[in-house]
Amino acid sequence: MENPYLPYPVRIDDIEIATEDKSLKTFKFVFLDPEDEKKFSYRAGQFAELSIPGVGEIPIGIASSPVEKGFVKFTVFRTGVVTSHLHNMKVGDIMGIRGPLGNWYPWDKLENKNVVIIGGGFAFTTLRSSIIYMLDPANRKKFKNIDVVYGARSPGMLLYREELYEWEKRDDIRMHITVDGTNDPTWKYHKGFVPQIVEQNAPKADADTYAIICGPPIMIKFTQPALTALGYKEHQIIMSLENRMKCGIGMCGRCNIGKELVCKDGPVFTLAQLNKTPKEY
Amino acid sequence: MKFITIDKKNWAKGIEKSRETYRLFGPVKDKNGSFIRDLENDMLPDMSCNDSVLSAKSVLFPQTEKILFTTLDESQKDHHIMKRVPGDSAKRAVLGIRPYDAKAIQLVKLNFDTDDYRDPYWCDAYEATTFVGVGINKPGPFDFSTAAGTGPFSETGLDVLMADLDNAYLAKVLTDKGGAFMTSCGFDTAADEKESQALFDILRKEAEKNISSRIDTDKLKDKTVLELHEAPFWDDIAFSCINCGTCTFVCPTCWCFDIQDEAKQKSASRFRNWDTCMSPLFTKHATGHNPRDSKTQRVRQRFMHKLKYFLDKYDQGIMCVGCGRCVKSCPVNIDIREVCKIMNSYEKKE
Amino acid sequence: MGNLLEHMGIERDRIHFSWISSAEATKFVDVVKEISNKVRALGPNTKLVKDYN
Amino acid sequence: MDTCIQKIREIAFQLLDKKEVERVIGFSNGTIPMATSPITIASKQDTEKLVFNSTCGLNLANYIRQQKGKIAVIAKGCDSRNIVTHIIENQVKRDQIYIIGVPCKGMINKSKIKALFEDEILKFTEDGETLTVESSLKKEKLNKKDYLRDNCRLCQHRNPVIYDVLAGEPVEEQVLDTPYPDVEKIAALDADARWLHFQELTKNCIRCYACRNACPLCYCPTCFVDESGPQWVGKGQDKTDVNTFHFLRAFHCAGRCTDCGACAEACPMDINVRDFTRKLNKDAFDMFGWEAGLDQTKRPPLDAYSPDDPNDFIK
Repeated sequence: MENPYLPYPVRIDDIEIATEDKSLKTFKFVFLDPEDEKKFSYRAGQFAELSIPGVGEIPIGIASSPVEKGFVKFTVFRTGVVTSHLHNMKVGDIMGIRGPLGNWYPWDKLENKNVVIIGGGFAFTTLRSSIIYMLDPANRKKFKNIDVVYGARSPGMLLYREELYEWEKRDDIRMHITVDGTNDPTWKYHKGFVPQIVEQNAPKADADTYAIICGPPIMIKFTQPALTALGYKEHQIIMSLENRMKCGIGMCGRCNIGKELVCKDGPVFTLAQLNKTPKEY
Repeated sequence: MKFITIDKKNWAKGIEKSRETYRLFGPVKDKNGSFIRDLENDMLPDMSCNDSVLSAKSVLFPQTEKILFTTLDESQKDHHIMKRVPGDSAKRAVLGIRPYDAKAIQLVKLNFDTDDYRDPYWCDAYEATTFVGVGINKPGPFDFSTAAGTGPFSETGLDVLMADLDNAYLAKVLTDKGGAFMTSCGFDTAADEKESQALFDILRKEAEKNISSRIDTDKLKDKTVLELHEAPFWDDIAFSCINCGTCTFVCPTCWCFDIQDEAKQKSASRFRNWDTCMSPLFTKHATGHNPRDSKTQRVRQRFMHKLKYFLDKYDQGIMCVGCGRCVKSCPVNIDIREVCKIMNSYEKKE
Repeated sequence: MGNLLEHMGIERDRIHFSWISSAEATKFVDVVKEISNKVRALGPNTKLVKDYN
Repeated sequence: MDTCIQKIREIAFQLLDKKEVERVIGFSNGTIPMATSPITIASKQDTEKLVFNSTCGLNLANYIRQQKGKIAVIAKGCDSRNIVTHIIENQVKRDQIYIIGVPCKGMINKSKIKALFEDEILKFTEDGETLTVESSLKKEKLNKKDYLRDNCRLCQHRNPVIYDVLAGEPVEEQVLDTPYPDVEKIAALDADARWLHFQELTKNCIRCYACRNACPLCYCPTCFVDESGPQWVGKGQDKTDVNTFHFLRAFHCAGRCTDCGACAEACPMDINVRDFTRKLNKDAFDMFGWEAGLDQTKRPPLDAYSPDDPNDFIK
């Protein structure tokens, strides 16, 4: 078996500023060895450790989709030592990626179901991965209705804006884009916080509808009651958590919630599972 | 099953001989107690020592271990591509390891050697190591190993178990690895199997009789995680805690670690260091949010992990072998035996 | 600080404190020269240097 | 000190009974011989749990920060000096703390006693100046005076310097001609020998940070060793990193340390961390005539500028 601590070498192929305040950048990586890309076979919802030699590693959700070949993409918020260093790196620089890690959204279970995707702020990365995956011509027929509620502080803080507006034009996905507030008179989408938009626009739950949530703790906290009000049961609410991680493979011990390790048993849990664990996230 | 008698007069010579094949580790006396150390040159293990201050876990899991390295010099072809530090797969033997420390290594193995991932550093070291234990004839007052699923003459995780018979050691060879080590020492005086086993049984019973300290864990399984987690006693248990890492570092079953990078000039290395759930940094997010921000939460994590999460996850008992080191070393005398008693006997009031 | 390091066995001349205003360029040069000379005289430091392997 | 515990319990009982304080912080009996554990008590029935003897070597000033409401704390001489330091450094307000002062005749050096025995100690009792210690192999009667901790042996402030009530008669203060013999002994060595002394001292350090966490002075929200941006000190067992932690921590205590000995008491590896701090205490005394925690109105010398500073680098 291979060394799970050894990252695959990658080259930065492209860097894109993702938000107007420049606190987020999207990095496109290409594997130095094409064989490594095959080994790095992932599902939407998984994460990986971005590894900068001499600086450190950070766990980041994979923003590209399994149906996109030839590269992997990550959108990174500048906050700590490693992310700050990464933000200063240039196209062509060599670093490492370790993964894919963790579980994924339960795609088998979601087949032939309505899926409601709810995201806020920076946490839209694995949700982008999921939407691209579901909209892929080979996959779209596997799912019934797709609704997306995505909100950010302001229009310029929305991730993947071009794609959002493209999806908006399609008829096989219902987009509910929202911002907390904006002075832009031409803004034609929603204004308001995500929980409120969910309550007003998300479909009511039936046995065939599942909600996937990824966002800051405060958004998750207030979105849960909105979903419950719409009739979602705790097994129909699927959430992606983040905790401080180091190894990403369930060994270093810090990311646990009860006996579950967020890095290995998660990051995706149903509310039913989370309700049985201590809320240490 | 094979028993070998080793005259103590031949002990040193045999151990020296084994160095041709093995790198040796064992207890060495220092100013404040014994430590399991790399036995360099002609150092001999101190087999008579009381318990070592730290457990034997460091033989497989050093407090600081370099795992990967690379060069940052862009004129080099493979710059920024990390490589594994060449492993030391040479055979090694730990002499005089206590049976509960050997059992602890089996518990730690559940973490490092899983169906999904194999930690190559720990596992390679494990496979290269022969564990030569010595039974504890007179367990100390803090030893509650029998109640923690092991004991002074437990064979779990050992390749050889020796009994100290004043002038001689009686060695019970438990595995092929153990047999190979004995051969490399030239120890080959076979002892009568039936008599030897009878002697081991007597020693074990005598030793176990000496153990007066115990814990009860029978009711932990039936309680829910949340019931214990939300119980009201944690603030009182945690009050005196100063949140140092002593209990976790002296513990033979604590395996948590941190990964840190260091760079000097053009070379970069990745290390892993022991980490401790007692430190706020252990779980602090880069955003500043900390799921276990308070001392009480961290103390609760330690005991819940050892006495409940581990038990539920692996169904192999608690994550404690009853060595008593944390009881002895804790600067404020937080006693896992007391905490276990409180947890085990806790009944949620409706 | 200097006293403590000296107490630990680090040569006193390896540590220096000075109060130099941003306007005192010549003083800065003089102080740096003085320290460099002192440290050069001591030779390479072997204490508090990380083993890096 | 046997009698003072009755007094302590009475005071604590009254304070809780009259609701003058919400909690009392003191020591309770440990679960093993020679161990006591800090405890907080909110009900007057629990005051029976309080004990005070010569194994109470930790510093309770470490437990009084960020407590809600008014609390009472039991304070030896050194603890009281750290309370003073806390007041100066705005960590507590004087009127939030009810100080039950205990004149102290010194705490025992547990390692030194343990070293007398080959096996574990089973029983420890104390009667005035006599300690009775028993293992499975032997029983020793010891004179407490011979087994005091080094900092207690050299203590010149056994009586609390600040208190609301005293739980015993003041004890006679020691007057020492040479208050820093340990520092002088190291200073007499040549540079390489001093270096070796400190290398040997920290050799077994496991960086558990018990010394730092037992110290009432070490209350920084993020300690410099835990800071990651920038990272001042490596986190591994490299001896330079280990030493850097120790001498920088000591330096952060310069002019603030009361030599309470909690750091050395807490160390699971028996490292006399005081070898670092004592040098700074001596310097603070020699240069500024300063001993920490004696006066609520004066800031520590490294915290204040004085035109007659004895150091010559400001020139």
